[in-house]
Amino acid sequence: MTVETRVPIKHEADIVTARQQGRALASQLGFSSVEQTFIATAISEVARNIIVYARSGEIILSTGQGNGSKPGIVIVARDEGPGIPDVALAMQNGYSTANSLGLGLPGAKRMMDEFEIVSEVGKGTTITMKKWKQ
Amino acid sequence: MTVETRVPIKHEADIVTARQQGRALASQLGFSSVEQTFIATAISEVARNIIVYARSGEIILSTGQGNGSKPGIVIVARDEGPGIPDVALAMQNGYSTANSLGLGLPGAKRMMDEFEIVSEVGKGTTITMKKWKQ
Amino acid sequence: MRVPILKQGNYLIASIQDALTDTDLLQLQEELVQRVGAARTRGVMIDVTALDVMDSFASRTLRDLAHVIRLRGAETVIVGIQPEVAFTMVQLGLLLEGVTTALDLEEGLALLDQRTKGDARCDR
Amino acid sequence: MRVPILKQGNYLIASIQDALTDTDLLQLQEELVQRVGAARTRGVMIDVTALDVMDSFASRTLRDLAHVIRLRGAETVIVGIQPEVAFTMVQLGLLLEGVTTALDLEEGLALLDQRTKGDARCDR
Ligand SMILES: Nc1ncnc2c1ncn2[C@@H]1O[C@H](COP(=O)(O)OP(=O)(O)O)[C@@H](O)[C@H]1O
Ligand SMILES: Nc1ncnc2c1ncn2[C@@H]1O[C@H](COP(=O)(O)OP(=O)(O)O)[C@@H](O)[C@H]1O
Repeated sequence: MTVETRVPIKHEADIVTARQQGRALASQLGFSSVEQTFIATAISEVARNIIVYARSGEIILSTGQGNGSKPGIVIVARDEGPGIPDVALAMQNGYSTANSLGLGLPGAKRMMDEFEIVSEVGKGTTITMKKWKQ
Repeated sequence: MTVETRVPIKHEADIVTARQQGRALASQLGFSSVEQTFIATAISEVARNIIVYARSGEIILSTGQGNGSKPGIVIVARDEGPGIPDVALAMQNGYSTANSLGLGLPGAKRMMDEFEIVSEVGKGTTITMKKWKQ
Repeated sequence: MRVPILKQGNYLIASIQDALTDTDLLQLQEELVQRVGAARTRGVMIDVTALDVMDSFASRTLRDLAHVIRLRGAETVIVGIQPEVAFTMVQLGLLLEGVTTALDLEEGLALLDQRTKGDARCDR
Repeated sequence: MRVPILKQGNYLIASIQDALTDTDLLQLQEELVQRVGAARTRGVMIDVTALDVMDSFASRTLRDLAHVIRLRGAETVIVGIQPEVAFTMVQLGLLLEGVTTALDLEEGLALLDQRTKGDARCDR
């Protein structure tokens, strides 16, 4: 089974769509309701960041396999926005350039099993998050 | 008197066994009840790390003598897990690769009189902790 | 306005029906703050049973909303945070500090009754 | 389930009898959070008198548990932390931030009575 859903993130309402699609896929894959909520919340955080910092981008949802061929969900959030100059700093609890809580990125990481940011200033940001079934 | 107890650490319940054995030995050696609790708690932290990061290993409890031939307890926690790439970083309060509190290693160190980590990536980790009677 | 707000006695009750966008949430905040003044309200209840996600933006907005309403002289109770949502919020460190919570509308009303009976005010 | 949970009036009382594994603690957390909803509980008391060690995992789990239960609208009181254990926790920096504690069951009940009677429902 290869499922891939692309959710364009251009308007605020797309944040809701992306997390709902993510929850639906997580539910299909058999994640528990707490795990579905973790996944939907992580998507919500990175989708909002696309709107706030990059204005537009996309979220790509797919299935994948972890170590020991555990099935799982793979979420890619991509934008061609300003990029993040210091990723380690951005990952710190409470760090925000927008006077918001600064809990989005570290929180999203905590919700998932794998979390990777590739970002280049002036080029954009790609966040890849994965969660495997236990 | 030479006492040496080996507690294999394979399952979660072994964390409890190890700290109970440690407390029993500390009590035998005449440590105060606060000191016994320090020792049991330090053992609990390093034993859990074996389960979480290395999956299995062992804890070896024995008696020893410090400077001025003070009697005391010697605890060795060994595993052949992934090792710790940056021991100084791992010893920092709040540093965790598992999204937990990151207080285990620095806390265990604070509970004991001597604390040493030898770790090699890919080979494993050995932590030696000692506490002398005052 | 996507969230219906009912007036019941001295209270305003906002029942979120569906997932909200950030703008919806900010509108709810604004409308409630205005109506607290206009309607001589002593208590506000927000039912979030229908929210299946409370991310950092939603938590912050609800927390700020409760604080603003307190400064306007009324109490806020948030009711119906679902168990999974509560777990997630705690993992994220979103604790709704200084905000009163209750299981559901019934408990929330009981709580508001107690807290608006004069001596029952929290300062922070 | 290794920890018996009693219902007494509006409260749930969990009495830890023995050393708990990490899984036991997580199960306790889950069970309490569920039962708070099902039993319309306004207060939860957890008796940890039998715990001779509270390491970073146990402290964190109890703290999170109390926060989740608060978001679900009930108060939690942790009672019976032994002196040596309290001393060790402080040395480790495990402060149970935002969690209410009491000496023993009796004090805990008195505290829950106060805190669920409306006039003292704010944690911070
Ligand atoms: N997609 C993105 N593009 C550019 N910068 C971003 C992006 N996502 C996050 N950031 C930066 O990382 C910081 C931390 O993000 P986050 O932890 O989500 O907190 P918050 O959004 O509340 O500021 C942001 O303040 C912003 O500077
Ligand atoms: N036995 C071990 N094997 C490999 N890594 C370890 C081991 N013990 C500790 N670590 C590393 O050190 C970090 C800090 O450990 P600790 O202070 O106990 O905090 P925590 O376990 O809460 O993360 C861990 O996150 C882990 O990366």
